[in-house]
Amino acid sequence: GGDDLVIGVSTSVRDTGLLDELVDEFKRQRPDQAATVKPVAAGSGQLIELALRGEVDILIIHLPGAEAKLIADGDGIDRRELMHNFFALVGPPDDPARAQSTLTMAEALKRIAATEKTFISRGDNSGTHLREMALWRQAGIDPVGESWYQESGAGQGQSLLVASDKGAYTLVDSGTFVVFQERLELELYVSDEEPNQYSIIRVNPDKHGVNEAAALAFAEFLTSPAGQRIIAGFGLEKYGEPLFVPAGPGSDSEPAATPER
Amino acid sequence: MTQPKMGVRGILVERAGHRILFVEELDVSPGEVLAVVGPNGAGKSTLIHVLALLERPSEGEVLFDGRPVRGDLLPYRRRMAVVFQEPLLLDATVESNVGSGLSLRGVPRAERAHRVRRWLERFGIAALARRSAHTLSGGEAQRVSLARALVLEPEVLLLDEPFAALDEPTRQALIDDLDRALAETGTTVVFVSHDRAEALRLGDRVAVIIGGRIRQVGPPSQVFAAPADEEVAAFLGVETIVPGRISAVEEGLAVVEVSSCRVEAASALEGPSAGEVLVCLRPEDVVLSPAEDRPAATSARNRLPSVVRRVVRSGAQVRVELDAGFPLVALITKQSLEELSLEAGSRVVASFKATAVHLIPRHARPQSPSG
Amino acid sequence: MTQPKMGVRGILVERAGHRILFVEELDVSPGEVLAVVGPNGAGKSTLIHVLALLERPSEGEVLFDGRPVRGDLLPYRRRMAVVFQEPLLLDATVESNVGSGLSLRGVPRAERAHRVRRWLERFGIAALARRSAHTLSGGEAQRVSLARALVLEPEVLLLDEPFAALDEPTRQALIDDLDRALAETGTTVVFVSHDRAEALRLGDRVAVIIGGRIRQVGPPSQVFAAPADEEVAAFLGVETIVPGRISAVEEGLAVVEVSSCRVEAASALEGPSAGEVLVCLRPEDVVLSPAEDRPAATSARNRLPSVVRRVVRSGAQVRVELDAGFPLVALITKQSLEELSLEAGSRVVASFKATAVHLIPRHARPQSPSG
Amino acid sequence: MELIWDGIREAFRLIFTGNAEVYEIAFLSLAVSGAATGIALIIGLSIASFLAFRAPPGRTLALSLLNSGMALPPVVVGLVVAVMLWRTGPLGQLHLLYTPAAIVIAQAVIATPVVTALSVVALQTLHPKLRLQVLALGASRWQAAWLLFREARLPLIAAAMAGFGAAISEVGASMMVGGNIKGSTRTLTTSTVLEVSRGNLEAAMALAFILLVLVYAVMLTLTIVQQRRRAS
Amino acid sequence: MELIWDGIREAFRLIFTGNAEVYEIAFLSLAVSGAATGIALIIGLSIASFLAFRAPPGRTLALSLLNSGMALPPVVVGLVVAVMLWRTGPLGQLHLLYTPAAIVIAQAVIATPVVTALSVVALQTLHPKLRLQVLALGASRWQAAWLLFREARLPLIAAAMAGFGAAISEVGASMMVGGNIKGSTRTLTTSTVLEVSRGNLEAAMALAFILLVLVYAVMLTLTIVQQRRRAS
Ligand SMILES: Nc1ncnc2c1ncn2[C@@H]1O[C@H](COP(=O)(O)OP(=O)(O)OP(=O)(O)O)[C@@H](O)[C@H]1O
Ligand SMILES: Nc1ncnc2c1ncn2[C@@H]1O[C@H](COP(=O)(O)OP(=O)(O)OP(=O)(O)O)[C@@H](O)[C@H]1O
Ligand SMILES: [Mg+2]
Ligand SMILES: [Mg+2]
Repeated sequence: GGDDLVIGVSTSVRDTGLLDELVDEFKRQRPDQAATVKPVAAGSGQLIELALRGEVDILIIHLPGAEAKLIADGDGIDRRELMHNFFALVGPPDDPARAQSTLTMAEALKRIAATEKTFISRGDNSGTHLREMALWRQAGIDPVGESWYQESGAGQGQSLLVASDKGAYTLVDSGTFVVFQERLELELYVSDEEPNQYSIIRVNPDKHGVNEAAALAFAEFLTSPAGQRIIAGFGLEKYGEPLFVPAGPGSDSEPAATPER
Repeated sequence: MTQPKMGVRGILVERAGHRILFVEELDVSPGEVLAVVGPNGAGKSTLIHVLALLERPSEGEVLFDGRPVRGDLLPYRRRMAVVFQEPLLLDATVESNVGSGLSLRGVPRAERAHRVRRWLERFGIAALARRSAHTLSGGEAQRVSLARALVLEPEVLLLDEPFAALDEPTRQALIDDLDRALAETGTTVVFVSHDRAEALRLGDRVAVIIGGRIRQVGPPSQVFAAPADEEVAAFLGVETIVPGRISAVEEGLAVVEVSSCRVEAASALEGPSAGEVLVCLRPEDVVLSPAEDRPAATSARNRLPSVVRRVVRSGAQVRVELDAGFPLVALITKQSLEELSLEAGSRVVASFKATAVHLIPRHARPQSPSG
Repeated sequence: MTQPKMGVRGILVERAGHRILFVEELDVSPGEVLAVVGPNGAGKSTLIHVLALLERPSEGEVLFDGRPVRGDLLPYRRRMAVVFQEPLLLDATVESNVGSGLSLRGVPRAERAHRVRRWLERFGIAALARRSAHTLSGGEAQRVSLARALVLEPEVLLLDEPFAALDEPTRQALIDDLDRALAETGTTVVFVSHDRAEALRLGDRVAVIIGGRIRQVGPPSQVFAAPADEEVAAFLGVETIVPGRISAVEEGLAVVEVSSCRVEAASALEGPSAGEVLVCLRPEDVVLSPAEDRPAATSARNRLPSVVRRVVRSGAQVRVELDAGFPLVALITKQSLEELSLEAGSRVVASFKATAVHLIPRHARPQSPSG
Repeated sequence: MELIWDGIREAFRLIFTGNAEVYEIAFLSLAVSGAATGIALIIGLSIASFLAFRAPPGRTLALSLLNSGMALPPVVVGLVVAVMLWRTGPLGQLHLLYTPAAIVIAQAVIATPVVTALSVVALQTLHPKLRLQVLALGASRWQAAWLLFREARLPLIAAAMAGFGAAISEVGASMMVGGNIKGSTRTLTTSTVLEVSRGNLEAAMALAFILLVLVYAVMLTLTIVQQRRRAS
Repeated sequence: MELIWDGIREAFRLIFTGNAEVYEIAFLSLAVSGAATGIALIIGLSIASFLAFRAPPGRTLALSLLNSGMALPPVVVGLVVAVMLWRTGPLGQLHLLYTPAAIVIAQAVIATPVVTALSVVALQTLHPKLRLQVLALGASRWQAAWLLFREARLPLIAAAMAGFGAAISEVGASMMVGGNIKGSTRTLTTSTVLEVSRGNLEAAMALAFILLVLVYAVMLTLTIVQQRRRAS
């Protein structure tokens, strides 16, 4: 494989700015790697494609189903959980579907469907989109094709802007919502019960010509207390709350904890 | 005199800080053909542009039918037609080029086709009708450009060297044709030409522009016979222009001393009747006869024994350069050349009438043009 | 004869399926000046393009110094200079336009500046040196175009109507100048002109192109005196061309019946010595005298009583259209006009020498050109 | 590499199976970019005529601004147009955001400087006296413009093609002001981007191929019109 | 609306506080797009000379392809170039992906059809006999090309500006083949997009403004060169 370390990163991680901080710190710690680190942000589906072709060395991704398949097929190895936040249902301030008073996501979605209030779906096979589909299934509704169900096919932030402009509901990860909140006329009504889990997967060096050593080093760094501490603190200063919850304790040299499922 | 069809008053055109045209006053009567002549860069094309209302002079105004041109220029422009020095044809067929002015005026298709055809035939380019204008030869393009203007049958026709690229038989035929057509239709014409013969042939009056100013305007014979100043004389091809001094004026004839010779001139000289002058003589006014000839009873008052310096064929004629005490040029026919069997060194007598001599006061200043 | 400097063999140029030039053979000797004349659209410019190696004919080849031109054309092109019919100047100053050919040849700056200046002065445009070429008047542009070619001092000079836009004094001066300069440097020249006088003045030989073919090549006097066919004759301005019939040949003189008249001709007629012919007569060869004049002892064998139909001034000369039983044109001077006091209806005697009459067999076919 | 071939194969499948959604998207792309180019041409030719023929003072300045306009990143145009069209923005009352009309506006903003800047040059390369000749023939102001446009059709059609190319190939602005909403504002480029981010690279290739085939049909037509009778 | 003013204010702050990262990004943008335009000019002028002067058979076809090339979506170009440069791609051994060189290649692919198509037209609008005149003056093939380029400098510089505009304003390809890697392949447009997706619209505006100021400096220079001595 090449000497570069190509890191495939989900766009939401890049968009928040967390990626830059992590990479900067990694470069500081490993000056030998500094010149070769190439973090590349892309849609989750695109990341999986790249991994399958051995075009990236390591992934930071939140796409549970595809992650499992990647590992099952032997293209990915060494999955480690990195951090998480939550999905949330957001909608217009007057809450025409009265989602506020529901307890679960599925229930809220049922109300939206019942009242036929506009719902913006990202429709891009991203983690958020996949989770949204799962929630619709839970609610027992197939919204695709309904006039109130619109697929924006855009990034997370863009979808929020669309929803805000149209006075629509949408599903969003809590981190992105925090970042965009002040531009939006949207309020958070229901939080998802399941976390939005980001994990690290290395591409299998036995199957693809990848930069194993560097990828391992980066994975180690991310799960190290130093890496975890950055995650824990990220966003505090700017938004008053952290955007992600690190998977590990974020202190000392303990290995990252395996989260309860 | 009827009211002038077109005119200019106090026109000044400047380019890059240079005055390239300055005309106090110039009028063209209805139906008149004004020939504009002058050396290269004199401002002739500029004058045409000003008259065509295509160039706004920095000072002065253009008159049309006696009134200053103001407001929308389109109605005026539609009463004129212009042939530019370069034939700027549109990237279309010959036919649609020639018809373009008509279709801009909304002339119906059928009439347009008819008129276009007539003028194409008149210019001998009917066979080129469907050809793309950009494939034409130089002369063919100029014919199209001419036809495009004439098909409009305008009140005023402005022509800038319209015949320069035409072959000689065509040019002659066209000039004949045009002369007749213009007289019939009463079109007012201003045309620029380098060809003095053309100007003489077509022009009712001739205007001489030199250095951006009109130096002289008048009937061709007058302008050619009595150039207003040295530059005009030189330009008009008065090839013998020698300095002299008026020594006496007898019976309306001035006696001028030129080098060692005496020349009698009937030229009406304004200003001081004695002093330094330029003696102008047109080569075709000089007649040559054998040196031994007895003086015949002719009206030629000046008879100067001369030596032939050089014989040059010039078209159908022969130019003989003589030394008559001063340089003198004569234009004679081939027959005369044969009969006199002239060659360099031959001795001849050069004679010319006193009326053929034109005197210009020395250091003459350009005059204001007289309309 | 020395080896020709340039020549063409079996040249065929086609455009859009039309044969626009077809020349079997044409040679130009070193130092010779070949004048090419012909009506508009005849193919003159095309011939220049072919000679300049700018247009590859679909058939035939161009010879340079006796050998066919093959391979890289650049070395050949660098030994020639071309003046196009339109002055295509580069968007730069006059100076750098005139110097462009030299700088392409890598002539050092100092020498270039010197030569450019000399030629600018020669063409009277030194004052325009720093002007942008696109602001020039028509004649100024043509001077620049000429200077740009002549500054190269080439072996072969190809000129396509180089003087059309020049004013007459300049043109005369330039032709004089050029004539001398070309003779001195031994430059081989092919030049196209509409002006018959120019062709006569400058050309060592004249080639007449009509309809894409060279109809006649020869010394000017021969070509003008004995046009090869009717079209050549008409183009060259032999204005009287009337059909006749040879009735007898006596003592080397052909007696031709034209309408009701008899005309004697000394023209050497090839082919059948009797039959239908065209009688050609140049207007300047016709002498007019008063009708009552007794026949003088002149060499004019033909004396035809005629009636004046029309009198037309044509430049410094006068064209008199006569009816002599058939239409006849005479060119006379202003003096003669005055002396004879001619006007429409006057009776005169038109006389011309038998040697001035040229006979062309009727329905003559174009001949192959003879180099 | 085989990705590209797979994409082309997929494109043919989509075209020939009559995939309604693809047809709809393709039609929207052409309609929107065509409209934007039309607007750009109207504005561009007016400004260009003024700048080229009137040669007003400050023309070079105006031209340099127009030329800079050719480098406007679509995403910036999208952002600015979105700001205008936001509900709280100055044009919010029109409720145009996330409609095809918004994309037309944004693409027109992108195409106009391209069309204008190239048209100015197109008209400037005409023989300077040709305008006088046309006026001398008796053309009114509009007739003169029309005749001169016809004379300059070669570079003017090139300008139009460049404008159309810029409009139909951009994605940032369409995304921003259109929102890539399925069945409404999804164009070939935005759905290509979507397919890329979904990881459906063959599908992305297929859409791109369909785009290029459509574009080629348009450009071929225009090129033939442009080059007609320029043969000799 | 105030977003735009805030953006401009932010731009001035970034410029005058000497934000090293911004300077670096701006420099990279100019360098990369300049290089891409240079490559496009070399290729474009060669092809254009051939098509315009030789008028080979099939010229209209070639031109229509070039014109279609003006409508290549950057993201598609990015995808294709990326496929070529992938580790497993035909040019993988060069290790160019996610380097500035890759962006140069992708932008050159974008700019070349623009420059070429417009240059063909630029050369076609020259007086057809001018080429003969130049050859008649004794110009070699290269000298002739140079002189004719100079004559056509007005539309050729416009072609170069359009190519540069297309290159520097595109984002899809830079993103795809450059990866928008901080300190390495981040350009003004990719970071603008990044700021937009981060919701930092003022910052995005500021970067866009800086881009436009730089572009304006380049375009003004080129426009002045282009329009010089065209005054009269
Ligand atoms: N921009 C300019 N700067 C300086 N002089 C200029 C400019 N444009 C034109 N001129 C000059 O104006 C003069 C008049 O030009 P014009 O075309 O009227 O001459 P002309 O009499 O028609 O000459 P020609 O017989 O050569 O056609 C010329 O000497 C020309 O060089
Ligand atoms: N594409 C074409 N299709 C048909 N005929 C053409 C084409 N291009 C040129 N011709 C014709 O070729 C002929 C020769 O042109 P050329 O320019 O050589 O004439 P010329 O003798 O120089 O005429 P002029 O005295 O008018 O300059 C012209 O009649 C012209 O119309
Ligand atoms: Mg002029
Ligand atoms: Mg010609």
